[in-house]
Amino acid sequence: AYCRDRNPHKITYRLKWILNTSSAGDIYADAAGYFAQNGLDVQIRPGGPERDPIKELELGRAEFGVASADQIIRALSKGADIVVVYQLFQINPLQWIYRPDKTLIENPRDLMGKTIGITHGGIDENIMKALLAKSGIKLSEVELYSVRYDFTPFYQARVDLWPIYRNAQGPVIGARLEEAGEKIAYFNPDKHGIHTVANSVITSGKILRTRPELVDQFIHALHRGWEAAMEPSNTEKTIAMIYQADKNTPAETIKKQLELTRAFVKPYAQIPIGAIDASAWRQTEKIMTDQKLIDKPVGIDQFLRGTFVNAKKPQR
Amino acid sequence: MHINLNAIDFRHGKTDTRVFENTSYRIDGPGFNALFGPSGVGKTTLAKIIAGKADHNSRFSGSIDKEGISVILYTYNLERLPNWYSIEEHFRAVCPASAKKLLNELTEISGLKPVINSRFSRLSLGQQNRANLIRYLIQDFDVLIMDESLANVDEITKQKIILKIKSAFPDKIFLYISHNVVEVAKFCKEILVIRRPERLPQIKKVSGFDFAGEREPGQGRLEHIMLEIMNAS
Amino acid sequence: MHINLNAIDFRHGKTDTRVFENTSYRIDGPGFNALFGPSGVGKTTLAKIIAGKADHNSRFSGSIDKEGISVILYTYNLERLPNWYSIEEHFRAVCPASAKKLLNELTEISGLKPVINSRFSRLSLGQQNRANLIRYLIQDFDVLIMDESLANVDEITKQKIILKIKSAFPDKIFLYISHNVVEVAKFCKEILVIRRPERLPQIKKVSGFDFAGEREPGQGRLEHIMLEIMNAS
Amino acid sequence: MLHKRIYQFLIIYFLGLSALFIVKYSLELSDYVIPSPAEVWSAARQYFFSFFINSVNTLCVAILGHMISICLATAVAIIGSKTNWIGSFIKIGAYNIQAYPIVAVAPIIFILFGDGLSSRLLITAMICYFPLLLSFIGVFSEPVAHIEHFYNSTGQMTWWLPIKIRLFENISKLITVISGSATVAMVGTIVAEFIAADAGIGYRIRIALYQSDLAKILVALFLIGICTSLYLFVLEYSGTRIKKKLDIPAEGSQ
Amino acid sequence: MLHKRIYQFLIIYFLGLSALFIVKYSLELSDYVIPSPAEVWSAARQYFFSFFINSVNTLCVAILGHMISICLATAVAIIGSKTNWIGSFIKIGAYNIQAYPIVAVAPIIFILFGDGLSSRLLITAMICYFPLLLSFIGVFSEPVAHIEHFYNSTGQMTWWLPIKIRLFENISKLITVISGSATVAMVGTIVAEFIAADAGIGYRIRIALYQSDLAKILVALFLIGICTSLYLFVLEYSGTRIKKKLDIPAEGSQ
Ligand SMILES: Nc1ncnc2c1ncn2[C@@H]1O[C@H](COP(=O)(O)OP(=O)(O)OP(=O)(O)O)[C@@H](O)[C@H]1O
Ligand SMILES: Nc1ncnc2c1ncn2[C@@H]1O[C@H](COP(=O)(O)OP(=O)(O)OP(=O)(O)O)[C@@H](O)[C@H]1O
Ligand SMILES: [Mg+2]
Ligand SMILES: [Mg+2]
Repeated sequence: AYCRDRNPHKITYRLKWILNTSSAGDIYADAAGYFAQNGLDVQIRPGGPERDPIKELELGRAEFGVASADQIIRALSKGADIVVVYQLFQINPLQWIYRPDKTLIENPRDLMGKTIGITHGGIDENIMKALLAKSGIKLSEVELYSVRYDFTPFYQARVDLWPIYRNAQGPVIGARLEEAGEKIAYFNPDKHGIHTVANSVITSGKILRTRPELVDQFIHALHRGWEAAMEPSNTEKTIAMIYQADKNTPAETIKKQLELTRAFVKPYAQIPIGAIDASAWRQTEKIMTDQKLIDKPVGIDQFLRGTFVNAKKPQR
Repeated sequence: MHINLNAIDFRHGKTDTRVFENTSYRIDGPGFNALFGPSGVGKTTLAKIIAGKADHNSRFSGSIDKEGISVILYTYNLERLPNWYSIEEHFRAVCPASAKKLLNELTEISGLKPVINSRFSRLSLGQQNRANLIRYLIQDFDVLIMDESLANVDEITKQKIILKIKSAFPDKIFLYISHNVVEVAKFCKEILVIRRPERLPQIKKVSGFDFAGEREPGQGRLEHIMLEIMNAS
Repeated sequence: MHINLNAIDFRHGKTDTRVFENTSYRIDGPGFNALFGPSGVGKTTLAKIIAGKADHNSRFSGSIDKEGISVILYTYNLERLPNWYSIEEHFRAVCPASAKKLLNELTEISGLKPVINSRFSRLSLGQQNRANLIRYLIQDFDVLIMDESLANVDEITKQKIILKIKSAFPDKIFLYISHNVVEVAKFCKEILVIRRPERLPQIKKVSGFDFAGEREPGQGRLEHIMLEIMNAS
Repeated sequence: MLHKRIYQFLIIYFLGLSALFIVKYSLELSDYVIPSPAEVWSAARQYFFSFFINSVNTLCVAILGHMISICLATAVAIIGSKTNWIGSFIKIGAYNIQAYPIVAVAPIIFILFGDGLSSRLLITAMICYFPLLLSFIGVFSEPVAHIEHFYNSTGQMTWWLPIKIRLFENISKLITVISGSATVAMVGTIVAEFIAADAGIGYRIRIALYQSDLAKILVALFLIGICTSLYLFVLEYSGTRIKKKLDIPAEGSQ
Repeated sequence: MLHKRIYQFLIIYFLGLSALFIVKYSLELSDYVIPSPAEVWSAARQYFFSFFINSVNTLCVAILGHMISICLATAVAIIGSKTNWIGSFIKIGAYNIQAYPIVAVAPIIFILFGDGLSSRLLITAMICYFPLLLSFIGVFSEPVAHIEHFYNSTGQMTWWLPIKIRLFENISKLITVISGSATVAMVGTIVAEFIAADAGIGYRIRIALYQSDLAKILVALFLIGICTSLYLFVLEYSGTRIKKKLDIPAEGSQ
């Protein structure tokens, strides 16, 4: 364990993925000193598939973490003691990129006969399967293609649709294709009634019970960070902070990513950033139950403990 | 003190020819004895049988009784000393305290003094032979079998070494394997002439001159022994 | 046909002692000659110098002229034949067509016939020596240096082989390295006795009996040669 | 022999498993972090058969990849052991390519070879051949003076002969290395499947990993272990037979 | 020597790069499949320095991991080369663990060791030690009859002596293997960084891969190659020095 005995406010915040624009608010809160102002010494650490924030929480190596809804629900089904305290994306940024001049997709029925990239075992597989089921397309009527680290099969047009994170990878991959004069478009399952949740902030039930003030302070600072980062007038400042944390991405790209991120984090003026969309959580849970990823529903509502749970979402 | 070979039968692995067939022999009391016979007849094989080092795959029957003998060492001329020490360091590493003086004398007599600080791989063949033999001589043993251990050493040095061995170890058994009939006839007490399995007995005994440094054998005496050996083999 | 050593100076790598110092010698015409001298004196070293196989790290000066000689082979008793063939297959693999008959005779004389189908690692030491020597003899050469090549072979077989060599190769030069003074005196035409660098000349020549199978040397004659060799070395 | 191998593997596997459970219960970790024995057992019952089929599939590719690796390593080592410029160039080339992580060169491989069996085999071979190469270069670069002398002196040395001599001289080392590298072939195949394939046990592990399903991974590791032990045994057994056939003295270097 | 190594690496790298461009232009692949030379050049100019720092960081971890691997391999090989039950058990244990892909055991490693330097080193060592182990077991299992005979006969054989004898007898093979395995240490570190770290060139490759940026990967590969060549050279040079010091005859086995 870290030097928690010495300083109770020294905490670790484990991200789901590397530091990039998807954690704009986290970076902002840190760089702008919001954590420090709340008396917290937060260490933000990048994650990856092998470094699961939920496990880190349980092992006491982190106090807060970012995980995707499917990870969280799966962990809950196995008795992990975690609660959701903040939802980073209101709309799941997971989309499928395609070439509209070769593959025209206006509604899900157009997916029939297409080759669709999915990550076997990833949430995108479940989302796509749910969408196909919802649209009455049998699995045998599409070609599912197992996606791996590199995009070559899509580049070489052997696969028609390829899953990407719209806000993070979109501007990079898209730009690359557009540079070469290709037309691109994105297929968004959310538009077709599959509302799922992506990244959310979690902590352990034990921390919430024993140190609620810590959770408050942390979420408060984090929320300030996200609000500031999403504020259009702060764009330049935010970009600079992200670039400081992630020198691998040029500032212009970050700028594009930030705009897109804003559209996923705060799509509606009346819904606060970080609001927990309980219905999307339920739908995610249902998809996972239907596809036998979990034995039985976990009763997700009881684990949603954010400040803005169930904030009303406008009808689209 | 004796070694008794009883009805030894021996075939090497993968072969069907018997090297020994119902062979018996008794080596009695201490002394510098020779194993003699044409190349390929089975000297090395017999030596290994006596030392209990015969190949695992070989087929062996018969028995060996020993009395008053606990340690039998077998040394051969292809052995090497590891290269991490000089010869002197090697000697020191394997020399029991009681043999220090002996070691000194042996090094002196064998003419290894000038190269005592060299590594083994930098010695001439005969120097390698001698270095190897010496480290065996300073061990504790009752029987030492020397399989061509001095085959690559010049005759003058060889004689010095053999005489030293004979005087230093009057109560041990040596089995000296060599192809030099003069030398065998002159220095050995008993010569075990080994013959092809067709000829019985397979080991025939010839008494040697057993020269110990005092009285050089007369030419006639030596020739007689050599003739006997030749006839036997 | 001659080999001329001119003012040879030689030190092994990492050592400062000269093995040869301003040494000259001339080997003239064909014949079965010996390199003789106490162990460690430099026979192997000289042989390798003549064969052009001296160690890279050694320091060497002087020159060697040759006339009528193009191929010098050097063979020594530690050489091994690869284990993938039997001895016979090995012989066949390296035997030029013209040497087939010779090969047959050599195999016969050397007594290797019974083990001709064995692998090298299954031979006795003397058998290994002979197998190795034979494959050299069937090669094309002008000079063959045999460094203790027959050291582990019995005297009877050795004599047969040497006599065969002498009759089969009357116009080649052999340099035979051995520690057996009787043998050297009896079979060799010229004995190059090598001595420590302190003694000059470092190579002294003694004429041997050069026995070729016809007329056995008388005891006196042989002893005289042996005495000369002993005095020289 | 075989049952001994399997037996030893089982001991190791269950020791590891027990250690994991001890960690779980002493730190009071949830089933998500480390699955409970019951969950592992049920995963085993549920997936054993299909994972087994997958493992056998992987094993087949591994065997093929292993053969390719051996050929590749032999070829590169033979050239690389020559002391000329080309030899040292090839050696450095082989070494440098090895220093690149497969994940980094995988895109290039896919561009060049598509994503069928050939890419999978290539990745397997690339991972597996290097340990072999190292030993082979070590063996092939070291002259066996007492044997090679004859061929060098008499001008009968061919390009190939020193290789053959050194190979024979070190056959038991090489057999040890080759049979041991079976496990590398296995792991290479799994990695290849992990990156590239949609079949084989590596692919199943990847899915389990995305789903944080350690229970499935443990079942997969069990089957991988069994398959590896099996293949290892077959190779070691063949090695012993070959040594006998080639009449390699049991005692070692003669 | 050093400049020769670097020189050879450059040739190889630029040959590879040219091949890639030839594929690109002959198949008319667009810049997103294989980047254009201009793009690679601009990536090089932009990232060379920061990637260089990262590569040096990686190299340092690789060197540390390599040392650990050598120790680990030596220890396991010494035990594994003994012919008793424990020896064969340890050997099988080592082999079986090796058969598990790092990615599959990584979650367990992270559970047990957290994600500091220790996990990174452990993964590096696990990847790197096995090729060493194979050669070491090969060497340590094979008796050197002509040397060991004396110690066996006279009862002076200790547990350690045969190891020492076989080590000395095969020192040049072992040096070849150890210096060659430097590249495996490098790749092991990169893989460890790929899965675990937030520093080092492996981490940069992972990001580049995520962004599908082959140009950056090519720059990274260049720097990895340079670092590897450097380390390789240092090891080979030390190896030559050691051999000289130990007075290993150049001719080979005497
Ligand atoms: N490992 C083996 N496998 C099969 N046959 C063998 C083996 N070792 C030796 N032989 C054969 O056994 C016989 C006796 O061999 P041995 O080595 O005992 O002879 P030796 O009398 O010592 O001969 P030398 O004087 O040449 O050393 C020989 O004919 C030899 O070919
Ligand atoms: N590689 C070497 N490095 C250093 N010194 C060596 C080396 N080889 C031999 N010597 C030394 O050089 C001298 C001559 O050795 P050489 O092998 O020529 O002797 P030799 O006359 O053949 O002896 P032997 O009859 O014992 O074979 C010896 O004193 C020996 O110690
Ligand atoms: Mg013998
Ligand atoms: Mg010599």
